[in-house]
Amino acid sequence: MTSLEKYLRELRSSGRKALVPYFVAGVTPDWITYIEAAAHAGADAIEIGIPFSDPMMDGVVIQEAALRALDAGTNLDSISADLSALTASVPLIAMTYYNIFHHYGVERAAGKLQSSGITGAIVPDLPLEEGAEWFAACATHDVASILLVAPSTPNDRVARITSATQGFCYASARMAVTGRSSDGGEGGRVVERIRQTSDIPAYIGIGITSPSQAHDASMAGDGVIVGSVLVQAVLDGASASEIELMVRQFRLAID
Amino acid sequence: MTSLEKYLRELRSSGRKALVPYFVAGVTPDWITYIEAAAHAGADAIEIGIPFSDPMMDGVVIQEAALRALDAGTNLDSISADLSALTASVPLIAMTYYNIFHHYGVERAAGKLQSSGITGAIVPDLPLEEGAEWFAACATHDVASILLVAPSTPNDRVARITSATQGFCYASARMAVTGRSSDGGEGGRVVERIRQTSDIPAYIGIGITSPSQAHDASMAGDGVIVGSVLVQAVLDGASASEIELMVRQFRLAID
Amino acid sequence: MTENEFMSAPNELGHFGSFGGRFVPEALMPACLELETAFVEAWADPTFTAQYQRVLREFAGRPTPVTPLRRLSAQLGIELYAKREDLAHTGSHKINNVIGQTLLTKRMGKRRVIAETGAGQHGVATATACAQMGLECTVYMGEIDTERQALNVFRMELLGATVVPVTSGSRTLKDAVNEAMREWVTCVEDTHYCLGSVMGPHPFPWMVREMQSIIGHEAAAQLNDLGVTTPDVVVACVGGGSNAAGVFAGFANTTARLVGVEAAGGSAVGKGSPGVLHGMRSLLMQDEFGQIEEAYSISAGLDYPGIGPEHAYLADIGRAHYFAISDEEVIGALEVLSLTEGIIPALETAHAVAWILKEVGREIPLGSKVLLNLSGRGDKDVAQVREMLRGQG
Amino acid sequence: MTENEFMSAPNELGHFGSFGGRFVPEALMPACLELETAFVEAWADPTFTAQYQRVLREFAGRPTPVTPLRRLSAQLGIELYAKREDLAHTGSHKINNVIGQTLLTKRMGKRRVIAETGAGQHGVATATACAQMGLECTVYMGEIDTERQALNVFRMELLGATVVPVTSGSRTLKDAVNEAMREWVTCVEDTHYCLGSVMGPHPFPWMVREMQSIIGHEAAAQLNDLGVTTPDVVVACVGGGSNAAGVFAGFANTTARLVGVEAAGGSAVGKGSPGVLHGMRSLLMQDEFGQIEEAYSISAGLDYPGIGPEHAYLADIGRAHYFAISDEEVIGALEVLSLTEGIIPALETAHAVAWILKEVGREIPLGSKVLLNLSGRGDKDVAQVREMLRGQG
Ligand SMILES: Cc1ncc(COP(=O)(O)O)c(C=O)c1O
Ligand SMILES: Cc1ncc(COP(=O)(O)O)c(C=O)c1O
Repeated sequence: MTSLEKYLRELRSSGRKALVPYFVAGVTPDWITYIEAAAHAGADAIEIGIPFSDPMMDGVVIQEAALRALDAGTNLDSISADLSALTASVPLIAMTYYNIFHHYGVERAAGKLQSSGITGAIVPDLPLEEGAEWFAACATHDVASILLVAPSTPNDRVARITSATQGFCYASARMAVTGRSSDGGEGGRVVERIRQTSDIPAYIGIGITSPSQAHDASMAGDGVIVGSVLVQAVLDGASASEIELMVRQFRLAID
Repeated sequence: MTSLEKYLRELRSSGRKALVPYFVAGVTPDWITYIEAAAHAGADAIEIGIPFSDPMMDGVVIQEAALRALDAGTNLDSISADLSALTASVPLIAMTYYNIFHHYGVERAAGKLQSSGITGAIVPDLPLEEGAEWFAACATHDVASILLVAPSTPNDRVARITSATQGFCYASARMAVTGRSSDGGEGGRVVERIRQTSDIPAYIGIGITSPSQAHDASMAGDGVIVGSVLVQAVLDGASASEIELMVRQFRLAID
Repeated sequence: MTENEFMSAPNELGHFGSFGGRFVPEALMPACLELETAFVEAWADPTFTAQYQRVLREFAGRPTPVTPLRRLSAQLGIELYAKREDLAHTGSHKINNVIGQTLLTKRMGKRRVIAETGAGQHGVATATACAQMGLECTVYMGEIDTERQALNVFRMELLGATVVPVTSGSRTLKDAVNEAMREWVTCVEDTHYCLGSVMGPHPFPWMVREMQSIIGHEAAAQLNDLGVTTPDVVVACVGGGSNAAGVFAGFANTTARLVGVEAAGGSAVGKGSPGVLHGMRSLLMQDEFGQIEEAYSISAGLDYPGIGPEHAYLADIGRAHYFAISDEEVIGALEVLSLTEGIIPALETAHAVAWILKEVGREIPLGSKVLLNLSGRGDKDVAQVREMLRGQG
Repeated sequence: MTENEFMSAPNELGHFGSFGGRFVPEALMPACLELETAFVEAWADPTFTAQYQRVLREFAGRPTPVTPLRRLSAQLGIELYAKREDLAHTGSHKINNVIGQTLLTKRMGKRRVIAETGAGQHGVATATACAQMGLECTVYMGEIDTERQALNVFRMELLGATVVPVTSGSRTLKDAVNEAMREWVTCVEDTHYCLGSVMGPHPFPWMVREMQSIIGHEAAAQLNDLGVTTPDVVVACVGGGSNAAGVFAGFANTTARLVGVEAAGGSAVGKGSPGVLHGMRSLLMQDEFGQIEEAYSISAGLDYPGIGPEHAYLADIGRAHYFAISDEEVIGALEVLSLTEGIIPALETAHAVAWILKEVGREIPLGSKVLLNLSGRGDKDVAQVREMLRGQG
């Protein structure tokens, strides 16, 4: 069991719902301050988006942030360098598209994550069937490979995914890319189907944009992932303390 | 034998080469004065172009004149009316395209020519094969139907054309539409071929633009037809006396 | 080349009834006679017709299919089929005629071709065939049309043709024909005039019809394969009338009703009277003194004040019927065919479509089997249609 | 659908050697699996393949001919043949694939189709097939492309499609694919994503190749009829690689040399390295950190930074060879083919022509029998070429 999973299982045992905010690395020169702020506000783990030119699973908000980060010259090496200045001690999870790791070299990339203090990775365009190499590299470097289950995933696949995912299982709340949201989504039903196959912690994400949505999701799952709404605030020029306030509101809603 | 042919044969017998200037009817309000002027200057017959919208055998100069005449409302009736004011006594020959007569009604059209004092007609797009109706109407009204022979006409056709043409036979000096000219053309050879089949007077036309060309042509044929160069002068605003001067130069050249 | 009761050869003067003939300057008469002889010989020569058919197959994409227009049929309550000349190389039926005439040009030992064009379809087709066969090519095009259809001018130039803007008269198609005839006089020796429709002096109306009759003969066989022995109605648009003549030729001696659809602004049958122009006696739009009127149509290819003499004859004897469609009706028809069948027709063709849409339940009884000759594709017209729809909306 | 040694089916993961696969978000995985099953069943069902072939024949004008390019052959000293996809309905090979996929859409009981498009060729083809079959259609197109290709946008709209300008990223083809994938996630239930080339996640590269292989199979038989048992070289341009894959499929297990010609500015084989994009592992143009680079080519259809995975594999094992042609070489080739053969090719196709012109006597020995896949017609490009030639003076 990876360190991340151990940590998150203990968190669940303690009765605490996990809050996982998401930020795009490099979106501003001082993006690290958002990570610090979120940690301060009670985040249990933080997703760090590594920008990719073609973010197929992301909506306009995260696309825009990724573009800004890329324009600023962000890459795996620069992110690693930036992270060395991080003081908060919170589990970090990388989120990006497979080509970033593939091109960097999977072994080298997993090592880089580890040396940067990142203990988990979400690669939405890398399905179970194609992941063997990456999963092996992650295993070597104590990086949890976190897989997603979608509302459309049939039951037999859910079982295979939950038996392979590490850290937690990402329950996609809706058939959509990041950032879209109006209703509560189907996260609860996805979590139920995950639980029928495994006792891995199940976190709900995709389209959770308000504290009340987060509250509902936390009733169903073991944790919630909150991305676009924070990234939008960053794009709009929010200060680190404003971000801290936002994260704190989500914290309150799920406690 | 039509009156026109009788007249032209007598002219030839008298040893005089025929000069046949061409003008577009209606090109100016006082176009009749050009006819008078040409008659004064020694024209033996005058071709009167009845303007047609699509003058397939005419070059740019005569096209332009026809267009002006049409814009001014010229038609067979108006021409006839204008001609009633003519004082000069010179044979008149209509030159136009078949649709003008066809649409007017061939019988009615030939009658109109006759009543206008016109005794010959050249219809370049009406070949031997299609002319029966028109030729018959002309015969009724003592209008000579004048046919053309082209450099390309084969000998057997020349024979058929010369046996049908009345008044004179029009020897086309070149394979071209009216108005074009640089060399002397092939008029002489065409006349020779006409003479091998008939003793009808043979006049050379198409592209005769200078007195010296007219002189050469008159050496070969029994007469010359001069069109575009006069029409151009009219378009350029020449006065009747200027036209008279021009025609006189042609007269001198062929005498 | 079977002997038909209807649409057989004209008489030796090129007459279809009282229409047709050869009203050309004497200078062109030998060329017309030479052409007639050459055509008659070639058309009877299996080597020539095989070559013609081979080039059409290998180069031009024949046979073009007959497409059952199933969705539109269901909507209209008829059985509608389209003969797809839009799929022929260069985008319309024009190529059939042009390939026949350029092959004939080579057979006659001439090295050069001239042609007239309106919108440029026939010009592009001629330039295309000349490029393929290595013939020199000059195309006469009204100056106004060269401006309106600048891209087609460029297309012809890419294909190696010289495009000469005609500045006389109305500077459109009618004048381009005049000019091509004038020029032909000067170069008949080594140059063939490749006329673009079933018009002009004999043998053109007959020859072009024969060279287009492959449309009708193919369609008849293809309909038969689709279970339609004889269609009830055969419909084609009519400018000069070559696509109509071509498709009619396959059905002239059946019970099929033959319908030609003219543009209201170029309706020689509807508004014309007998007259002589461009070497033929036919129906023409003309004023009280026999001056030829300007045609006006939304579709450049129907923008002609006359009609081929054989059509005048077929109208006269009642074997074919001609109707006119106004510009306003055309755009809607183009939209309907595009939307329901995935085929954007040429504006010319859209006249025939419009007539069908309008006449189902009237001239076309419900349940009829109808063959539409889809004479060309609309790509050339899309910019124009866009402007017009913008103007409306 | 015979089993070939080369160009047989990929393995169950959709791998061609180390390329291909199915790199999609979990949400799309079931749709890809469903599509694979549906395709495998349909493709083995004679009723389906007969229907596919019937629509291609009746509606799209297949078979397209093979044209011997006699004049150019004589000039070059080779035997050159062209497979005429330019004569297919909508003007390129794109229709073959689209008809297969839209029929499959109906068979899967879906009512709607989405597609990406660059210049608009695949979009127009998709809109066309949807109109013909009565399917709803939405096309994603980079905002910049909607401006550059406004007429194609209008064409799609005439055909009833909704065109959505994509404003993300570089606002061109690559982003249109991203956006179509994003949208597909939200509507997989009732919507099929009709990908336009042999790219994307399994089964697309395989399925599209199969649906384009009719090109190669027809061509092989037609060449045989022309006395060419096996060509020495088969040449096609490569954007995603669908027309190349289609024609290669007919010759993969012969001695023919297979040549794909990329645009120098979109040369995934020449300048790319293995990577993962748009659901596939293939060769991609990317920077040192794996960010995908913008392609740039004079021809919108080759303006793609990747290549289909099967091509990456064929390059890898040396069964096919890929070369790049610069923008400058393309215009000249377009002019040569237009002038000598009367066929104005698409700018995409002109890359393949340019390679032939350049390599005769080098990569192509004199006397070789060469098959050019003439993937599309140049009408769509004529305005652009005109501007460029004017720019040159
Ligand atoms: C597509 C199409 N249809 C019809 C016509 C009209 O010609 P015709 O009446 O000779 O068939 C044209 C002429 O350009 C055309 O392009
Ligand atoms: C005519 C033509 N050829 C080639 C291509 C490139 O696509 P592919 O490589 O999939 O054949 C396109 C794409 O739009 C095209 O329009």
